[in-house]
Amino acid sequence: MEYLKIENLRKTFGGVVAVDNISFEVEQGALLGIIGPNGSGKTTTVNLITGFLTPDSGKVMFKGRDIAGLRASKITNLGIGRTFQMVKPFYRLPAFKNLVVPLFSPRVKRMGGHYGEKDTLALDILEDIGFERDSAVPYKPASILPHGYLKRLEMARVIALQSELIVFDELYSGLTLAEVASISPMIEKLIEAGKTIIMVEHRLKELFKIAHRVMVLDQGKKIAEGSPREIMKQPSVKKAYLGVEL
Amino acid sequence: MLLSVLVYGFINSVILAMVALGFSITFGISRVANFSHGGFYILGGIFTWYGLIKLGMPYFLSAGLSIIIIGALGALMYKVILIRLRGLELSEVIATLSLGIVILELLRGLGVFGYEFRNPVFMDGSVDILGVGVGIQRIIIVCAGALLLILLHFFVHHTKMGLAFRGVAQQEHTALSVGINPDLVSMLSLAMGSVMCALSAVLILPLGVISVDEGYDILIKALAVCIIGGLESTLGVLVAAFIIGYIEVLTSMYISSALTSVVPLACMLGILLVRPSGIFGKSKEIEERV
Amino acid sequence: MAISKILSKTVMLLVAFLFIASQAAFAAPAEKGAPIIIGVPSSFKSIEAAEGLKAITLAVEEINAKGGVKVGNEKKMLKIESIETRDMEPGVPLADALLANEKLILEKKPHVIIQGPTRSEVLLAAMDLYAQYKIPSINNAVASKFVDQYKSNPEKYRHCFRMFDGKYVVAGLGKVMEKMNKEFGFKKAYIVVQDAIWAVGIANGMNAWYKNNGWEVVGFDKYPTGASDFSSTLIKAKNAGVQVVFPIFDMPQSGILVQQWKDMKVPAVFAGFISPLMGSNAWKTFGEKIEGVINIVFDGGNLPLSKYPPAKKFYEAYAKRWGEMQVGHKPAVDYDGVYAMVGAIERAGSLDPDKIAIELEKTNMVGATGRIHFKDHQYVFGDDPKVDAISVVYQWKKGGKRVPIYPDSVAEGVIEKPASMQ
Amino acid sequence: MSTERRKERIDRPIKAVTDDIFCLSSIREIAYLVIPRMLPVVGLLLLAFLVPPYWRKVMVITFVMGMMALSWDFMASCGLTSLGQALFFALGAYSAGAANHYLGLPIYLSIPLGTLIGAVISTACIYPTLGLRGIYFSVVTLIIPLMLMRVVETTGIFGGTEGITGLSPFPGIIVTIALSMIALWITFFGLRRLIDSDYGHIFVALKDNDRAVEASGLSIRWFKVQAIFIGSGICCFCGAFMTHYYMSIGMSAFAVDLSIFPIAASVVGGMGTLVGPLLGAIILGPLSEALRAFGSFRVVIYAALLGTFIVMLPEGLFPYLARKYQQIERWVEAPGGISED
Repeated sequence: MEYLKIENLRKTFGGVVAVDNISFEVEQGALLGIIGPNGSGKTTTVNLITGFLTPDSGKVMFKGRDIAGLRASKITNLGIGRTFQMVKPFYRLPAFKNLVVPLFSPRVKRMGGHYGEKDTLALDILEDIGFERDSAVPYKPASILPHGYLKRLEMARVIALQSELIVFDELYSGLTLAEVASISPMIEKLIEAGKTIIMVEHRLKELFKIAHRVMVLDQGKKIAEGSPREIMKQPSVKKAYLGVEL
Repeated sequence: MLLSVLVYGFINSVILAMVALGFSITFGISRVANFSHGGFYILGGIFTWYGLIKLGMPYFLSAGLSIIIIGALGALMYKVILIRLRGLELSEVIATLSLGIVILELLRGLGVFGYEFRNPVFMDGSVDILGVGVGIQRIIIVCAGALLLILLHFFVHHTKMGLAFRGVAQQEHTALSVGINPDLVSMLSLAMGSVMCALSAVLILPLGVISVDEGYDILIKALAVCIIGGLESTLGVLVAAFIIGYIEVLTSMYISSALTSVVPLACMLGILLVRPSGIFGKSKEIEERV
Repeated sequence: MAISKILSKTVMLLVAFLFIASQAAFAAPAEKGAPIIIGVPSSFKSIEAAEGLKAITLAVEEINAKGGVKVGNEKKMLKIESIETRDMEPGVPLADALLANEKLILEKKPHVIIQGPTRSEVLLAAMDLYAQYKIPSINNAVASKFVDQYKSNPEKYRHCFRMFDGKYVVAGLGKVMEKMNKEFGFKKAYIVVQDAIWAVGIANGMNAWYKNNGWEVVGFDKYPTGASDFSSTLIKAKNAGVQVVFPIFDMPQSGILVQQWKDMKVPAVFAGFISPLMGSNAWKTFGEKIEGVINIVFDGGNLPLSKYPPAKKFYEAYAKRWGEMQVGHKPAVDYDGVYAMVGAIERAGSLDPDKIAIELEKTNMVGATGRIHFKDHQYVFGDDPKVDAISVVYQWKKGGKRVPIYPDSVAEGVIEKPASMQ
Repeated sequence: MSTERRKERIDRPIKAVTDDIFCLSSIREIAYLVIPRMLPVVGLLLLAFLVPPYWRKVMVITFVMGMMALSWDFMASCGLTSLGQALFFALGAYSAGAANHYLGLPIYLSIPLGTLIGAVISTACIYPTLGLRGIYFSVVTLIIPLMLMRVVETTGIFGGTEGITGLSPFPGIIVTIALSMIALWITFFGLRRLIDSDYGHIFVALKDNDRAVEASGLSIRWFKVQAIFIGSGICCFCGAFMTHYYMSIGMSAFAVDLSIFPIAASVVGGMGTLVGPLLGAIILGPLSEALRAFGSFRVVIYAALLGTFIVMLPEGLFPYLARKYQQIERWVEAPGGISED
């Protein structure tokens, strides 16, 4: 039984085919990178998998069950967590209270393993992810936190949810090199802990360092898949990215 | 019977479409939901009435002037009030709604009630269409409605101004970067919506009377049509107007005239349950920007 | 920036001022002494209520000009305190209209109330209020339920009186239908009414009347207040070959019904109640389109009846003071109401509400509407102004004349078929 | 640019580090904190019982409207900006009225039952529109009560246009005013506690970012249903209360005025603060009473006030006053000038 298997996924928006019959598989514990130029359907694919969009046709098999078309919250509770490209914190709540919301989810209740006050727990998670516990940062409203922290907050949410399959949607965008360098080890740590990860990314250099496999999308179609090394050599990838054949 | 349903349903639908068009155009371009629509509508009617009856102006002059005044009022409303609230949807709604109430209740307070507030029809008499007697005013409305739609289509698709309008409607920031002033376009869109509103008032009000309560009714009707059709889609408004228009006439003819206003609203709820964004609206459900 | 600061300060000041003003209103002085206060709580944004108030004012001015009201040994002047209840406007909660009534009662301390709320449901709720504060009142909402509510507890509601009842419309128009049946052989009718409690009540009464008298009622359509397209009714009426359309409307839009009637060339007589066609101005507004329409004036005094001088006298006095009357109900009965109330006060010799109520029940006087006397706290309407109060049915005829055709005691002409039927 | 002046705002020294921590060292400073919190409670208590009888009635209505405003503000801070609070009010009123009239339940049962049934029906009525957001939701909520009003009018259920009269009254004005005041304070403090609880944070999150709530494994539809149940329940209580207060129920319970008032109170007082709507209601209630003499112009003044506030002082009175109270403002020289926005 495959862990995650996507079959002939298709989604159109008023005549524009955003995702065109994409199929791929992800093994448990693997890190799949999805790359492609702007408008190639990466984020749509993520939305289709995580239930934020309903596919026109096709299947999303997760642990042998077709989850295509289920509500996003339901899919989240099945163990697929995601982050957003545009950060989506709860601006009016303090940073640590942002994590209280996922801690209310049925999944966390069912999984158990978390004891004690939600606040303490939230602070623990934030500390792990790089919020200095003794500073005022975790207590500040999310509206005044800098971008880097908000990205971490996104990550913290999927950690709080104890998701087993995590989909990062352009996690690295807008981050400095130093910030990327501090986040990458955390992703490796997640892999070590047995999580499966799908990363949609533009920053190829950083992605290729940690990805096991990479899939390339162009205009809604899958044009290549393979190990990072193979992908780098593919001429069609270069064409898709740079618009010239080399 | 069936023929009369056909004819009167058509007229009813055109009237609804004209009432709703002003609202939908403004919203489609500038995302401003002009809740003072009903107020403008009645104000347009009362200005025409005042010029015609009290000042003794010719009909077309008084009507033309009131349309211009209402258009200017729409622009002024943007310039003075809405420009401070851009992007705050709720505040825009509250501001325009309260302006509409101010206009309507002020008219009521100044004595706009009773039976004398009535614009005469353009042309008296009636003709037979498919064997059904129809007043000439209604036929004028249908013709004017069709003409208006054609002009509107031409304006939006074949003029520079229309291009700018579509640009702002699609992506305000991009439009800004290619030298379109979104504030100006928004202001013009409000003026245009208001002109449309006053125009429909001038055309339609001779069929009824100018009363303050009519103003609230018109707002509700316009909203219902726009919601069913999808707020920003002109085609949607047209289709929705025909759906509601015919449902109203059918209800009144075959079920009960008392239910004429309930059934369309119930339809609206039903449609929303199936298609939350209206028939032609872009999906407003939870989803990412593609 | 600076301007908005100043503006926001201005707003603050305004709020503060209004707040203080509102607080100052706590200490509304309750004037004691001289005049008898007549309370008029009504929704004056309905033209009937507004003209009713004018008629009340007229009566008060007449009485004051003659030196006022004799209460015991004292002559007292009359004073009107009106309050806008807004109850005719949609969007106004019942509670608000009641609060306005209560404010009038508590702050202006009226001795009596004339006209009262416009909407029937407000009157029904306000009756409790008038009973609680013991204020003799003669009200003018048309719904038939008044009598039921009064009878449910005559002791409690002993201060509440009412002028016109919708059932008299059925009685009056029934006679007119009978005439038309006899003269033209009409027996097919179509009922179309405004969806309001009083109108539907009258229509139901008329429906029963038709059934009992062997007429065929082809259709019964209710239109929500504010409707402005009546084509479906007219088409159905035309197809069924209806001879009489019976409308009951008091909304301004109902004038369109007649307009469409002409446009669609429906060969039927309009006989009923359409308020926009009531006044003398209607001919100016609608022109010849309304020729042949038969309309009922609820209170006979609102027409210048040449065969009943008091009505003509009132009509002309009103026209002199306020201009031509434009409505068919309220002014005349309100005018009579003031005189009935004043008579009761004079007979009672005091302002004690219980005594006034007892005397009011015994009222028997000549008024603009006919002879005013009460049964079940309700004016009695009949056929002869010398015996009871009357409603008058008239027909619009060529040249914009309103010719009374019923009751016979005041009729000045006969029913004619409209042009579309000839 | 030469030297210009700029306005400097400094927190009063009593406030330290965060919003919640203060350094108190004298009675004066304790009073500084306590008085503004005690003033409304004590003030209203005194006002309610000292004013002349007619104004007591006004107070009752003000309190009820205060609850309506609180409910609106709560729903608005969950991202559900309704333009139709009258719907909830009317459903509560009709439920209680029906329970009292048809089932003959006594007043102490009909009000709670009416509240509960009303809230359930309200939630069911709003459920189809939950897929809508922002203005779409507002527009539909504006229309639903008008539609139901017409349904009652045409079908004649629950007395149709006449309504139901002769419902059981409250024992007396003192009981009524006490009850309404207690209910108001319970609503106010209850909602405030709710919003500050972890559970309440989900409602805050709902407005800030509903997609992220979905991505947190919580169904936004389910939580919106809960928010509407709570919000409409409060309005239903108001409706049930007023029904018995006026001993009658009619179509006018759906009136638009009832939808506008809570919004006006919230806008004037300050949206999203809970204290604001309360303040707004306490100002607007008596004010609209004082304006009664203006007849139709009352509504004009009212709407104009609403519009003026939303444009000129969008934050509302309460945040404005709170800032004035908590901060020292002074003009300081700004060498080199400052740029005006």
